[in-house]
Amino acid sequence: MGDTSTEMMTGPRGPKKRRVMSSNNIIIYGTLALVCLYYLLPLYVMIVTSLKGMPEIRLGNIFSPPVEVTFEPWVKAWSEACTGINCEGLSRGFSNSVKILIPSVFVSIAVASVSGYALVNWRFKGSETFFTILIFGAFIPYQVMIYPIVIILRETGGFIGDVTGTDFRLMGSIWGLVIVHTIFGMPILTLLFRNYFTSVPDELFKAARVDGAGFWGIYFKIMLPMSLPIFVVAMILQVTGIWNDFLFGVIYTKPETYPMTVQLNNIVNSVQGVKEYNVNMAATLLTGLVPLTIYFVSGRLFVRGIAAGAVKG
Amino acid sequence: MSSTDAGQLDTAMKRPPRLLKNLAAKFAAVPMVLIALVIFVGCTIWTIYHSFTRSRLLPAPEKWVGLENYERLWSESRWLISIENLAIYGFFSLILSLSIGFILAALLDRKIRFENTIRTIILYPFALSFVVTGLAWQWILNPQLGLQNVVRNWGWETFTFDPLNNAEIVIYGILIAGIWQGSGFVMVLLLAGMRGIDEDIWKASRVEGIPAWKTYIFIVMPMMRPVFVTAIVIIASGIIKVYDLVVAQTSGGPGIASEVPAKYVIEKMFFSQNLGLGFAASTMMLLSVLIVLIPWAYLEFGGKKNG
Amino acid sequence: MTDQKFSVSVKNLDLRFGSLRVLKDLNLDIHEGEFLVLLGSSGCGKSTLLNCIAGLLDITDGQIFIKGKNVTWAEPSERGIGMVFQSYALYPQMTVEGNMSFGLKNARLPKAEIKERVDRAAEVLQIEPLMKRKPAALSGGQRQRVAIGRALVRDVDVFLFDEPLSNLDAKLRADLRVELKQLHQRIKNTMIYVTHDQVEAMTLADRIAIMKDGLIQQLATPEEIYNRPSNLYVADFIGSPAMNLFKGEIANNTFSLDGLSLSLDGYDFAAPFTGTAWLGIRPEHVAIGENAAAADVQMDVTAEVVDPLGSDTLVLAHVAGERFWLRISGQADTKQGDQIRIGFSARDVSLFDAATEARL
Amino acid sequence: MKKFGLLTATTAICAAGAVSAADLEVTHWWTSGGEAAAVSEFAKAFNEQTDHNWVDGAIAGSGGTARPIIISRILGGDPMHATQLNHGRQAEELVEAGLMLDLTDIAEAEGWADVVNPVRLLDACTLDGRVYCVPVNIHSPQWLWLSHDAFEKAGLDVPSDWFEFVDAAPALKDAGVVPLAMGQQSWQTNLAFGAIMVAVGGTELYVDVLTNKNADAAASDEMTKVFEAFAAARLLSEGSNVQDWNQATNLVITGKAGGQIHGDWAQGEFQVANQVAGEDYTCLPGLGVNEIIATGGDAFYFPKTDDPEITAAQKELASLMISKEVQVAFNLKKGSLPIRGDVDLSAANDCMKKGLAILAAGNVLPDGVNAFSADTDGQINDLMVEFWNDTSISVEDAQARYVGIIASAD
Repeated sequence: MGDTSTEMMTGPRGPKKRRVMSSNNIIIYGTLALVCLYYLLPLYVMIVTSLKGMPEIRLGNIFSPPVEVTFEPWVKAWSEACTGINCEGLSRGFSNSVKILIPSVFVSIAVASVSGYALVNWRFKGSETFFTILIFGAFIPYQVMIYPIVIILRETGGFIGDVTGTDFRLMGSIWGLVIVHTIFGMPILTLLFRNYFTSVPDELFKAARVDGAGFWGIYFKIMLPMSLPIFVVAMILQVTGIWNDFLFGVIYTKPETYPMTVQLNNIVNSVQGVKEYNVNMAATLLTGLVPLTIYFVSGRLFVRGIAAGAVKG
Repeated sequence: MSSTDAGQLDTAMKRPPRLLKNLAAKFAAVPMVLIALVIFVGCTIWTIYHSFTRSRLLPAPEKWVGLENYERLWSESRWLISIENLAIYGFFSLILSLSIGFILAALLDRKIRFENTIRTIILYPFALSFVVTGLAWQWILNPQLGLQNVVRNWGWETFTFDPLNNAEIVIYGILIAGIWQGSGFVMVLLLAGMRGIDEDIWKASRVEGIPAWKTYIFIVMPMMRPVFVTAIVIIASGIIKVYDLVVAQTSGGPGIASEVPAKYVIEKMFFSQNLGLGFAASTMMLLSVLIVLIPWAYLEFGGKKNG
Repeated sequence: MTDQKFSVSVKNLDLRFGSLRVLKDLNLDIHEGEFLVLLGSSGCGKSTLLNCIAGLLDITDGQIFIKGKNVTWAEPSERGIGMVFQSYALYPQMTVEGNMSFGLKNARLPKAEIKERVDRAAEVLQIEPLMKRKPAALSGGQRQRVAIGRALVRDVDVFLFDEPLSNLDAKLRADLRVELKQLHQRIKNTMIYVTHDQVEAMTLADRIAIMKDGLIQQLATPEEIYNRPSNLYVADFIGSPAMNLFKGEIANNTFSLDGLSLSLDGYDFAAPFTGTAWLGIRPEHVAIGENAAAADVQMDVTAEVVDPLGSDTLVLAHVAGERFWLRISGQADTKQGDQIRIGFSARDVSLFDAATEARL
Repeated sequence: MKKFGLLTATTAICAAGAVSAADLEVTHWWTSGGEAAAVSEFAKAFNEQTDHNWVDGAIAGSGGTARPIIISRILGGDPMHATQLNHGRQAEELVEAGLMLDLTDIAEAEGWADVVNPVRLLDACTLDGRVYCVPVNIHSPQWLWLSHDAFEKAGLDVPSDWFEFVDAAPALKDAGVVPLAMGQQSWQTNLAFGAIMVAVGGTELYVDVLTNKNADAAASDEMTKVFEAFAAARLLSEGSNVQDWNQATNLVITGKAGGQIHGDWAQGEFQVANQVAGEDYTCLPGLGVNEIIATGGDAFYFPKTDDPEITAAQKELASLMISKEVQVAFNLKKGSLPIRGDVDLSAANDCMKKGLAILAAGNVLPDGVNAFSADTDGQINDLMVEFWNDTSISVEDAQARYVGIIASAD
């Protein structure tokens, strides 16, 4: 009896003490620190290298910070590096990339979201089959489709041109490129939107129908405002994908509308004597700036959007 | 005539044919149907057909040669090496992406500090193109300039780490970069899935005294099946298509040690100007995808049709 | 045509999902201003039927009339219905006002009229202070009021309720139930109400349709259903605790089971019957103590479990080897192990053919 | 698009022959230092001497990146107006499909057949008697480039042929110099193989195997010697971890490598680095063993358009490219030989003059590229790069596979 009462007096009382340096925490934060190192290393190397001069690169250690910081490589990558006979650097392609990016992102997301919505809420015979085919399409290497798509674009563009009596062509115009980005964005985006719309309660859709809203009414007034998180996810994925695209940008456009990645490829792949690693790294970072900024700024939304939508099979 | 009759007649006349019902919905699905049928099915058939022809620089549907391209394909050591590399890369990429992604997600799920920062750090490589990834890692793994050189300068003279220049392990060098780029997205997917799991599961496992790692592996993981499916689709589609990364890092070298099927296809089509052979190789790739995908698609979507 | 006097008529309705037949040749006529409850356990097809009436599901065969008009192929919004859902189904990004006026805007009503109707509904439901809020800022009860308001403003003849109170806690559910009843008494529209809760069904309904396996088992007033269940399923389904049932033989107008023998003189047979049958007696129809003296059969049972509910107390005992629930006054001081004198009469029991399970 | 339509209409009204400016889009993959300098000579001449405009469509990354783009654009009915392609069999199909502009009229008017030397280059542009491309330069792959610095470091004289080079290799290694620089791209290994074949196997064998596709010759003992020499050479390149040819060249320029087997276009890189032939580096055609060179080269094709304005401009560009001044300016920068024998190349350096002398003497080989399809070339490339990098493959195996490819070559 005496023991018990002593224990009652001296035993644990009040809030449990938390040890900041518990072995568990050391393991968790230790692991995460190592992981972060692995993920940051290449970025660090790229940044450090892009700020060094060539002699320093040749002698030095790639991990050491620059002894003499120079922004020359950045200037060169942006406005001086040559592609063939044009020596305007990446700047030449930047506005083209933006011009390609905006309609492509917009159209591809619009088509995929409407398709996902139709797949979930307006099923028709065989709709799941079409969806399965789309998913299958995610596995086809893009390059295999280049020629057939060229032919399809040529014929469709020509047909539209004939019908409308104009010079309209899809090949070599930005619209051909928009279509191509829409096609190749379809599988993953439709999967995302379909999964997201599945998680929207069916009753909401029914209520809207009773309220007299039709296909587009429900899409624009009910679904769209509810789906911001998943639109953010889709937007991030598409901005990244389309901005980084080289192949389609170069095949389905013309030199005057070549995106930035074409210049990047030219800078990185054409060696003027010695590989100018610093310029390459600066060019790479400059090209990656847009998607990187988007990730750093809206990364939180991205994760929230995925949590909201992509988790259901 | 009673109003009921009128009503009946009214609707009877308006009876919408099945095909015209929900016209807007059908109209909206046209792009999807077109893309699925014309592009993915149509182009696949086009590709398969041309794999039986002697198409060189241009598609030549009239030059039928039967299985010739396939015989040639399977006799080429480069194709066999490509397949082997894809199998190694695919296996490890899938396993490592999923397990690294899962472990990182579990660590971040432990309500740690700086979660946002760490998550951003792990995710940012996904924003970069493969060309960039390949280039950065090519450089870090370059024996004269990169890691090996640095470690040797520290005094460990015999340290050797040159995966990109050693034909035996070059594919693992590519794997390092591939994982670096892709595991962040997997981590985010899985983290999202983890957060979607009922908190009560955690309460239950705490009450029962199950260690956290066991809860993750035996309880949480099976509950996340749909997320894993999504993640696997995304990883696997990336694996099949791996091309840019190899080109940027090694161009298939040393020798032909790091060749992959997508690269084989592209180079046969555009370098060797042998479209037929390239199409045969891509048909083989499609076939292997189908073999994996069809049973899965059937299980995943086939059963839910009535839902 | 006889359809006209009915507010809603369902004729020979069939619904199949693939090979699965969910609704089977179903017929249902609902009177003007009637409050009809579709009651059944989950999976019986009650919500499905409601969705068919609403036009949210395409039917396989049959016809649906609303106000005498054939609406079988009409869009949901063209049918003159309002609908309230279990999960409220409020549009999350719209304010309460926006939610309530959405349907009217789709119908392109003049602004003034929309405002007038919304205000009126808000007044009726006492949600005026909430009009500018978003659904996320509302409690469950408030949300459901808004959902009802959204149906009200449509100014339609028929309201459809799909388990509207199931997501609410017990107290709110009881409150809102009363409000719904008052609402119906005030506006006198036809209401079709789906629920699995028999208390809701009994208290709200003018008539109840009990469904099972896509068929209506019985369509009658709550009293009728309670007192004269048309078959064994209904008898067992309605009442809590359920009716006590015994399987025995009927011969010479007497039901007998080992040790138990009841003369059926007071029972209102549809037709004379001899053979195996179920006898059912509700716990609350069992006479206790002194009252038992007047009953047709009497016996003593031992209280095995005593469940005091406050207002009354449930006692579990065994009769003829079967579990037997009886309801006694909450004031009675009965303990486990006590002997209780019970009795019941033929006029209080229900009898069902053991083969067809239909009421005798 | 609309602009072009309007232009056409205007032209039609203003009567034929009226000159108006057109933008000509020219695709090529000449993006390295010397190459870019050379191609800008074309652009400069075109912009200055005509009213038209050169729109540069450079795509780095050699033919593999550029070719799908070129073909897609042509197939898609939206072609560029001129494009680089290696002449010979690569473009055959495009010509056969009627997608390329027929240049026969200007070729005849300007007498290309008389000025192009060797005339075989024009033959490669000719199909069924019609001319479809403009050869712009002569490239010969069989050169050995040697760094004076490297041999100085090892205390050796600069070798005068391949065999001396092989003998000097151990000393170079001891001096910390990689004897032989070799880029990883497969065509570079194949090029080296061809060069060794000329040096070790001799002209006859080269022609027999590569031009006549004689599988027996490919299986002969002489060929085994070639393979053995090649197998020995692969040991000399250990430690040259570079991808691109000009990175390899750069190793020679900086004295980090003793030599490189590469085509005469390497010359452009030495020039950009301000190196002087004979002082800083030495070039040995035919690896110094067999002073003979193969004559391949680049050519420009002009995809057909239905716009007469463009067609006229295309022909102007074609005749400009083959004109004397432009040939000189271009080839001096490119480090290649001009395709006409009637130009003054006094400005040429040591190496170029060596090449010109061989050319004038008629010591030329047909180039393998002209005889094989790109497909066969690709197969040989694959074999060579695999053999070069995997020392576990024996000479016998490699030769057997080589014979198989030659036997089924097309």
